[in-house]
Amino acid sequence: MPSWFALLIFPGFLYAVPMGWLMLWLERKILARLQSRIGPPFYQPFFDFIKLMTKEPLRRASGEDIFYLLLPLLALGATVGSLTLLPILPSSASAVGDLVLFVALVEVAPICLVLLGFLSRSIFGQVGAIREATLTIATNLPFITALIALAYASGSLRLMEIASNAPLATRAIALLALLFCLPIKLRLNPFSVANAEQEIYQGALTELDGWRLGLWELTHAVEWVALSGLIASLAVPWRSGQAILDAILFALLSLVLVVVLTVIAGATARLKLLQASRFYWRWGFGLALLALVVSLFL
Amino acid sequence: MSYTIPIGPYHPALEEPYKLELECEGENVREAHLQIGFNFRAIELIAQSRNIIQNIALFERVCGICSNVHTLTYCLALENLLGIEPSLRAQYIRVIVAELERLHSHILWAGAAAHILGFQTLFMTCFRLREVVMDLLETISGNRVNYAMNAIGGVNRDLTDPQTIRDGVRQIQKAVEGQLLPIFTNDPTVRARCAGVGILTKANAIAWGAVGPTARASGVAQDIRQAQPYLVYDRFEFSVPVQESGDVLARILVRALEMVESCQIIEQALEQMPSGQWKGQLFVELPPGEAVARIEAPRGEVFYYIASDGSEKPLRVKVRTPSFVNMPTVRLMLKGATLADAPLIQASIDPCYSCTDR
Amino acid sequence: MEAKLSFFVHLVRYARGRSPWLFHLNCGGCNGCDIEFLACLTPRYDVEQLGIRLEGSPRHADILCVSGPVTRNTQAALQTIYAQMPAPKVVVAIGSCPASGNVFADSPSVVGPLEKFIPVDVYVPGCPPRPNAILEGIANAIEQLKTKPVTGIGGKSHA
Amino acid sequence: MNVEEIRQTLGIETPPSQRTDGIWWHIAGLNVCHMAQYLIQNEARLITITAIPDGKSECRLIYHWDCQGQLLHLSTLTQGRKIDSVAAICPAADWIEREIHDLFGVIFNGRETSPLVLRASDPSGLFLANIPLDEEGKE
Repeated sequence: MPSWFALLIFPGFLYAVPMGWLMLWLERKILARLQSRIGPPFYQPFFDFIKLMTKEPLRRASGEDIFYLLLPLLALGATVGSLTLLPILPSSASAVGDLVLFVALVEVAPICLVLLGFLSRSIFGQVGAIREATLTIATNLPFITALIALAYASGSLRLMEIASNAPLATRAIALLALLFCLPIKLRLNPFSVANAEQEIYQGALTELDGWRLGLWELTHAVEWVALSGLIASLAVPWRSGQAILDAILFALLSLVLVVVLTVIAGATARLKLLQASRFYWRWGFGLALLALVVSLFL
Repeated sequence: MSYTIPIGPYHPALEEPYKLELECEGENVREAHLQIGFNFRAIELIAQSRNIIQNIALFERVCGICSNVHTLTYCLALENLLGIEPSLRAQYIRVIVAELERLHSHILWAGAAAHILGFQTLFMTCFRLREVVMDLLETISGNRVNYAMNAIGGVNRDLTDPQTIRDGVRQIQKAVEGQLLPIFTNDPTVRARCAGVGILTKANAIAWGAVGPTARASGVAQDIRQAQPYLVYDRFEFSVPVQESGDVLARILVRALEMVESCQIIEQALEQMPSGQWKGQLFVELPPGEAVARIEAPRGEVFYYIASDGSEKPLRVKVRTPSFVNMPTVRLMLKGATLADAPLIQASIDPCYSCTDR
Repeated sequence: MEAKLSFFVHLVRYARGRSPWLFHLNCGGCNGCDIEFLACLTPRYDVEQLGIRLEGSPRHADILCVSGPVTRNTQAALQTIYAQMPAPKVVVAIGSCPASGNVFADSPSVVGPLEKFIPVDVYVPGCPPRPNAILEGIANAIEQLKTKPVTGIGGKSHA
Repeated sequence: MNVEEIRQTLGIETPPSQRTDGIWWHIAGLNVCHMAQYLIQNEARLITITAIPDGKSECRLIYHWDCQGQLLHLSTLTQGRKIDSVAAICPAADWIEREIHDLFGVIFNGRETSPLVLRASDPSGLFLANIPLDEEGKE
């Protein structure tokens, strides 16, 4: 399958953007149902985006706007790029699908967010940026260790080969460790520390308005697709060989993950920065290390 | 890295304008400065230019959460000055409304605390429960927020439907014991955020004259309802929950246990309530002199002082609200806390800035 | 071209009506209105089903909900926050205080009413208004939001 | 708490008046620091201080104490609108004195009173009839 197809159609923009919106909606809807409310209609994130893009933002110091445009676009592009590496369809895996590249691309969005926070010159933006940076470091230790365990166990850095070859024990433990990392990477409870509204407003996003915020919301939607997609695509070794069937399986599995993450988020309070970091160093890293040990000795 | 972070006057964790300036070292708070006065409406000054009946409506609006305790204390102070006592039925109705208001205030506070903890589901649970109390108060008074129940020497409305109140209170007690208490005490993330955070020592609580749940969570067993019973509080059996640890969790527990006690007081009051006269009397002028009254409001002791020169307008009304004395203790609690704890700690005393500023 | 443009304008107006984000500002009120406003978000009233969200930053908001009689100490913050909101924006005055000063009208530290400082689009009277009245006020505000000029992506004018 | 004991310790000559809402006592030249020290030693809690303008130039201050459930109201007059501060002895008085300074312009000897409910630029003494706040924003 040509790479433009992966980038633009599946699992790229044409799939990722509506899917991201669907996930954002699902998150809000499930939370609402948990709280015995009705919740927003399914087209909500789309209208939010349209509205934000057409607000009249306030004027900024000249030359600054280019960063507000470039950083979210960079984050968006990198995240969609990471999505195209996922081993969803058997045919797309041969050429690309490198684990190292995936990790590099998935980290672009948090770095852009940290930069946006510092760029805002607001104290809340900066504290949010510091928190985001701290948490990115805290969570990447288990994240990368778990991926190394998978790569070692399957003897390859290619995501497709990992997906099909990783032994069951390593796969289960490593994926659990990866799942642990998702709430922090998606800034969900109990680890929504970097965007803790009641402490520092929206963190790095506090000073963004109109399209500047809209672009970032879009990036965040695609982040959901990419990160849940990583686990969804690595969870099942089996591929039917028929592109549509595999894609549907992948999409459904991703949505299940959204449900799981949202239910956890709905049943917890927000932890503190130190508590969150400690959790990741102890449990997240412990689990990832276990996966590594299992992959080494089994 | 050292910096000063301003929380407020407008901030998502604050329902009302108020400013907390935190000098931080990294995520740790080194010193906190409090600034109030954003809600200052000079209510005591306006009260001097209105007659005593108009002032009931004015004092109802000192605070929109505990509106009833203000009119109640004001009327009690006027009754002290006039040397009259309301009928027994009126006193029971006042107790029931006051305790329902305590339930409302505590549930609301639990919701606000959950909101600050980022625990949206618990926030919604609390607010759903709050609607039950609001319905009961509406059944009694016809209003959701400013009940306008108190009159000089009585109440403005009779309580005609005790069974609805009884059913509602039982439902609330069940929910508090079955949902709120377990979540607040057992949820690991809530515990992690609240235990050992924002400690106010007993010595400090006494020195700064803290009142209400804030003092009781620091081991100061002080409740006006038992120390100097007003209305008919000496006729009920209830205990005053006290915790020793002085942290946020203790303040949560004290309030949660108080809710259960309030439910029981209401049940007893409904049981004992005699029939008879409940209406207030019309007084236009006050005798010259001065009087005070104090009651145990949801947040602690409310104190009113009234001086009169014999005209229809009071010479001076002094309103001392519980938040006014509890607020300065926030500074002590904040020292050494982390930035993330700050909103929770300031909320843990259940601050009311419209009360503090007046 | 004309038809495309009109479709775009319709879409934007529709999206605005479906996604109004609120910012709440207490200008020295007594909490009564503020808590009733908060009650609108909660299970019995649940404004989120209309796409409404309460935002922590005025920069993200479309509708400014003001309660309280505007005291001297909050007046400056009120004007700053109004200026921080990106257009199109509407203002809802919740309760009697921002409309008239209510019982605080003759206080020396109250400088209201609100319309002295910022334009008010919708008044919700009551002391405090019930949540359903507040909801009706917000619904009115949404209708006004829809009629404001439509601009293109990045705020360039189209109409 | 024994009224007679307070009377002897503080060296007061006038008798108190006992009413349902506590013991009321007006003492012309009360040594407030002495009073605060003594009452706090005896585990009394300062509820608040009420200020009432007395004539054109003075203020009457009533110190409301809770002595183990019993209310005690000790009032005294300022001298030249000045009185000793008790905030150093009784931290609870800190905000109370600041507020009285804002509203009645009473000066508390021995402490700084930064504005509490007014702004730093406002004149103190809002309650003293017709001291206008600045009119900015009123136009």
